[in-house]
Amino acid sequence: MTVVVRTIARLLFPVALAFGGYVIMHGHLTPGGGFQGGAVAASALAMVLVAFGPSRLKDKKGLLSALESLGGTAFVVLGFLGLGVTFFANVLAGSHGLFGRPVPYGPNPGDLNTAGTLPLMNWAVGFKVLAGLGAVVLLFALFGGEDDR
Amino acid sequence: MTLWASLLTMSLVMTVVAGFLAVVLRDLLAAALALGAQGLFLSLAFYLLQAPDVAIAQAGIGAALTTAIFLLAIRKTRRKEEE
Amino acid sequence: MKETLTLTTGQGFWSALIWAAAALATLLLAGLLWWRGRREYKRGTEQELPFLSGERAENPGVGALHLYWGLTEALRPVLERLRSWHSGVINDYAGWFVVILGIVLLLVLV
Amino acid sequence: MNALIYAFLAVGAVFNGLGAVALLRFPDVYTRIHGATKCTTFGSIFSILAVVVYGAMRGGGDGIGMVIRALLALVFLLLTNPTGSHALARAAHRAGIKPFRAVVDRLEERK
Amino acid sequence: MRRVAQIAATFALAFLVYLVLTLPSGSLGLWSLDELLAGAVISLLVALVSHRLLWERGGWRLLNPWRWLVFLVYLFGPFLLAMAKANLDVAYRVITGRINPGIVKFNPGLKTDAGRTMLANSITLTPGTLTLEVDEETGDFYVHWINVRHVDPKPEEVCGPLPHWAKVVAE
Amino acid sequence: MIVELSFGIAAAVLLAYALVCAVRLGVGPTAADRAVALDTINTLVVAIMVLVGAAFDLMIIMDVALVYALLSFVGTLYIARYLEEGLR
Amino acid sequence: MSAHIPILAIAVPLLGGFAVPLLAKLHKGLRDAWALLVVLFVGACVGYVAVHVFTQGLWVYVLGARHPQETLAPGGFPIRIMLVVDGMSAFMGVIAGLLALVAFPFALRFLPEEEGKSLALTLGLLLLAGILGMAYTGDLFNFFVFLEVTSIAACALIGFRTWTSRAPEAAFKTMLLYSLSGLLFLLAVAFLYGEYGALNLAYLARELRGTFVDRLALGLFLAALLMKAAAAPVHFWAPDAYGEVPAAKALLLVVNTQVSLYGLWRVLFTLYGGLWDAGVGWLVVALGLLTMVVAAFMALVQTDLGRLVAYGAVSQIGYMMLGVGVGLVSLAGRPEYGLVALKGGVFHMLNDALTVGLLFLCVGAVEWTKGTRDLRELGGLGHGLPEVALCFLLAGLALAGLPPLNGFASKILIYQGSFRLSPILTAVAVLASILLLAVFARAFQGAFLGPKAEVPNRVPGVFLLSMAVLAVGLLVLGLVPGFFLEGVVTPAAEALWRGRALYLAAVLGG
Amino acid sequence: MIGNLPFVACMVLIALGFWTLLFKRNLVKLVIGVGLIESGVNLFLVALGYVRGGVPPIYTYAPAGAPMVLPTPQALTLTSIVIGLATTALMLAFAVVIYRHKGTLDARKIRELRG
Amino acid sequence: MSRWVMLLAFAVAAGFLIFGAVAVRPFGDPPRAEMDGYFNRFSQPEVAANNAVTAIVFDYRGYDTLGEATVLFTAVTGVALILRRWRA
Repeated sequence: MTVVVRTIARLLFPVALAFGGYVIMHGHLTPGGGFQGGAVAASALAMVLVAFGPSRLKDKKGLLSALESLGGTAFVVLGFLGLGVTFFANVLAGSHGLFGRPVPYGPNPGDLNTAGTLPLMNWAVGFKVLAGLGAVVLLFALFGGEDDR
Repeated sequence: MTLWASLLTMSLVMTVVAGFLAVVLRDLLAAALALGAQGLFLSLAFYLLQAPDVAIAQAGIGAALTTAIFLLAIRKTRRKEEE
Repeated sequence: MKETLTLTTGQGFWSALIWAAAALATLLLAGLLWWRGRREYKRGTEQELPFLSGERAENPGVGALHLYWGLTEALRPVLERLRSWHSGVINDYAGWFVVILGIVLLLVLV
Repeated sequence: MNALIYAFLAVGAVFNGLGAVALLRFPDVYTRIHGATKCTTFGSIFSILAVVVYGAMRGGGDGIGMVIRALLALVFLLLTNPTGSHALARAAHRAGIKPFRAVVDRLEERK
Repeated sequence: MRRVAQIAATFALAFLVYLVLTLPSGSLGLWSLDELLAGAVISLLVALVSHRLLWERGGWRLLNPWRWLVFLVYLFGPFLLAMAKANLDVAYRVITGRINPGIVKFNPGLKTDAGRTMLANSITLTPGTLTLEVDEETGDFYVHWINVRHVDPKPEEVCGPLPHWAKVVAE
Repeated sequence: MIVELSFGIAAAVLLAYALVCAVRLGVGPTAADRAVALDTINTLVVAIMVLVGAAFDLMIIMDVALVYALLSFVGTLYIARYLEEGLR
Repeated sequence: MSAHIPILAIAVPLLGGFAVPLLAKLHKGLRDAWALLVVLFVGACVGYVAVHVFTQGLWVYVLGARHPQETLAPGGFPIRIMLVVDGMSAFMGVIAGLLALVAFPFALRFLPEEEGKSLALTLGLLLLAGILGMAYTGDLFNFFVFLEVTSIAACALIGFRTWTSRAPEAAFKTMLLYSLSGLLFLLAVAFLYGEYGALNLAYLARELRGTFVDRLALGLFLAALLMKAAAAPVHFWAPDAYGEVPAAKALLLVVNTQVSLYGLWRVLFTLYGGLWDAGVGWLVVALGLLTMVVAAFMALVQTDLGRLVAYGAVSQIGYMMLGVGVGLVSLAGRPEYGLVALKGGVFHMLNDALTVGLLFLCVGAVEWTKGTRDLRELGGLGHGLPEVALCFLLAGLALAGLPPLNGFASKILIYQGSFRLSPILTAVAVLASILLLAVFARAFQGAFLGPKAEVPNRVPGVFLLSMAVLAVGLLVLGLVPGFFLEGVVTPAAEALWRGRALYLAAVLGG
Repeated sequence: MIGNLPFVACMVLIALGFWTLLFKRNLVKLVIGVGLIESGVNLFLVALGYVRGGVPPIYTYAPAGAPMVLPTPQALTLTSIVIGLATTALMLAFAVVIYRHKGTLDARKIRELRG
Repeated sequence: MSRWVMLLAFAVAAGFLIFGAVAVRPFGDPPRAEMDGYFNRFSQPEVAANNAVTAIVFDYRGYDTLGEATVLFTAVTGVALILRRWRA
């Protein structure tokens, strides 16, 4: 790819990652959430892959798989968090602690510090989707290598 | 309301048409492009059906990732469908 | 105890232990008869050797693939039809699925 | 203000239509990219500007959010659209598609 | 040290995007404290991941606010004008079908990645031209020109004052 | 009200243009033509999404347009990458 | 803590699966120990659940509610996902846990130590979790999700041997058909959701009215689950898949098929039990007969040992379908023979799991020692591998339904039950059994008898241990069938036969 | 006003996918067919959840008093979309490996396992 | 299997599906929505999330999401398994 594409990709990569972070972070307030934000970030990864070639990310495969395992484990552990009540119980909602502010009923401008375990789960799933989909694209791109064409 | 209905109808028709193209085109690259267009109009239909969450997911996955995976797979195999 | 060891089938019952005892008794009987026979009968004579179409076979034994040659030959039409179903073409498999879907829908809805 | 919105919308619709017609009428890939990219980018800018004006008129958190998102979409379009077209045109040339009735082809000569 | 500066600059970019997206949100001025904290954490993560890629080919001079101002002036002045002209040009050619295409080569003399990118994208969006290839070593631009007047044109003939603006903004 | 309606009408018009572009997607002699058509449709749909968001008077659903504007680029890049590797 | 056992049985293998790649980076032995530990834990959990359910009745667990038994929202309808474990579910869980306990030690030794081993162990754990999730859930969409988990994990395992050209082919075909079946299942769920606005199985079962859309959904459910369970004219993926998957993982694949069959029973008996329809029962019976006959005929002409055993396994599906189908046909009047056949069908699930599992382990051992499974090249292994030969003989005879092995115990119940419905059914089933006996005599003769063959490497002790467990199970189930019939099978069969009202009452109250 | 047209469109998409599965021979085309069925089912679910004149089920800056569309199908569809992507990726991986072995993607030639 | 049988079965199945789509319920007019009504009304007070879809995805039906994350993980593991280095 030419210098034009590379420069734009360089510029858009952090922008897309930040946008993905926004989509994940505001999953409980605006449309979006872990999957969508993770998909956006994974697309940013795919953009780097196509603009700079797969060899650029070759050594990141182990990192991605580890990140994915960590995301999955974190999600299950968040489920275990509710085990005092029931599995997947949202123990943090309305507890006035982390993400624990109560919300009045009805339309409102939205408050980030609400929704209990939901933002944490969003982040776990977001990392997982980012790592998983990025790993899929990377594996496809790396399969066969350069020499077999 | 009528306007909304016509928008929805058009996007649905486009979805079906793009899907039809994805089926009938013999060039696999073109078929993958048509599938991308189908995902795009599907996303628009979700958007019109007031499902922005699903529309974002479909846009992110259908526009970028599915196209990417399909194209990478076609590149690793062959482009034309055999007769 | 009877419920533990037997199956009641509505028309009768089946107990493996009774069957095993019966089988054991039969085996004992057979062994007894065999034991009472003459050991050296046929031993060391020509009758011991396998005899195939006038030739003395050196290494007798029927391969697994030819074990039911007659049966498979008799069933050839059926088997050919069945093999042609398992054609290995994925479209045919999907087609069978659609056929089953159609049959089930016709059965359920009409 | 409403008149401005209508004007923007009309301009956007006209130029987008021009792009679509150009896509159909031009004879080869490169000229099609010319027409489609320029016209749809320009037309979409005006369509989006209409929304920006509307959102600014409306005010409130809602309206500001609308303005922000429309402007961001505009920025993204301006960044990505010409780049994508450039990548496609280059790829088409590399794939061996000859320009229609070209008087000169310096890129071919380079190879 | 250089690394820290890279991270800081990337952080600023990501944080800017985040802040713009969450603009009307709250109590602490325009933003609420939660948003600022979350944005800072996210931007830090993004910066750690992407700073190396972003600043790989330099480009520090783009951080000068004066250049941004010039860029905005350029965007809403000559660029918009050229774009409008481009569209009228396309309209003319769509209706009449009068084209005389060709691929020409010229060298605007730009050195940096940012300048070349900006010029290439501007060329693509302005009348009758479409960037096909940018040579990385020499800086030659290969442009598909819909109405070829010279076989070996000067930069000014193809794209008017755009290279000059690109030089001012990016170099 | 009438303003929202005009947004909707503009969106419908743009969608009709997308239909026109789909013709090129269907008939385009080379794959590059189809790719151009897809790129054009992408741009149009981003505009449509923004316009429809304004017509519904809902700010939050415009995020979709942002995502699409950002990500259609990736798809286009992949198509270009594949095209340039040759028509084998 | 013991209140959460059912969800732990599903969540812990998931956690284990997620953690395996991380642990594999640390140390290989740690990874193996972890996998074994997880499987042991799961076995303990399913055992506990089964004992609890068989002695004290249904176990409902609502996920995310303020109390595990709070099934209904204010207003009297269920909103959350819940696990509902009745006799049949617990029975399936026991089968899955048992086979996993046997399969994993075998797999640790059997899989080649390379890049893929950690991934294959991960997939095995996830497949186990998916099977248990399907067995325990009380929610239709959740069932679909775990159906897809099992589909994808199973197909990835089928494609494990990528260096051969056959495995990817089998995996692609299986994956295509599996995803088709999953999508049709989802479509059926969508139809039901559109009609009643709910996804809970018990709630839908209460509300179903038998309209056109309900029956359309029934048809879609039937087609999807019959495909996943490898019933006759859509069983084509099964021999490919069973034949190509690494032998240790074939056990889990067998349970996967059975749990799809369980899903079919759940849909037919619990969800649509209120709208009894003899036609569907006859369809299940007919397809069961077709399955057993077709698979037995096809097994007769196979030259690959793995594929032969695979066809044998498919034919056993037919017996289960026959037994339960007879129960389904006679569900309206609930005569005694219906229950007998139903018990036979359910009992045959357990027997089939053990028997086919043992056969696949034997095939794996043969492949381990000789490196091939082609009957034309095998022969005379009985001298070098007497234990394997004995196990193969036992399992083959059990599969053909010879007394006093376990296969006979369940088949006689099926025969007796179906005889009362129509003697033709019994005749066909007996014919298929005879064919299977011929098939396994041939396979045994081809692989183990004949002139003495070289045995390049010994069979490891772990293999023999796993096989011994299953062989002893075969004998015990055959010799004292009444004990298991009363203790394990009857509660499961009763859960299908009369348990619908209990199921609905446990979820919806009153 | 438009009746059940969206539902019919979904079914047409599903039928298109089945058509592909039955009569197209290329493995990648078969994967495209599965994708079409997938999108048809997703669209069906979302269309089932629409309420006339509804707004998205999100309270942030929601207009007061408007009815909200049903949220459950949207949640289900999210799950279903990701599952579809996973399935597609896995099937394409198999197709690539099959091509590596056999040098063809024609379903009629990939029939080593038969009989 | 003959092409005509397939065509017939395809026609039957597609016909029933389209008929079912017409019969399912009027578009935009759900007859029974107790569960969704509950979610729309009570997800905000109970879960404290403004977005009801996210509330359902991660709280009311969080178990589904766990399964779905498992599907993704399984697929990635599978792709890594299939596309791993060749042994021979």
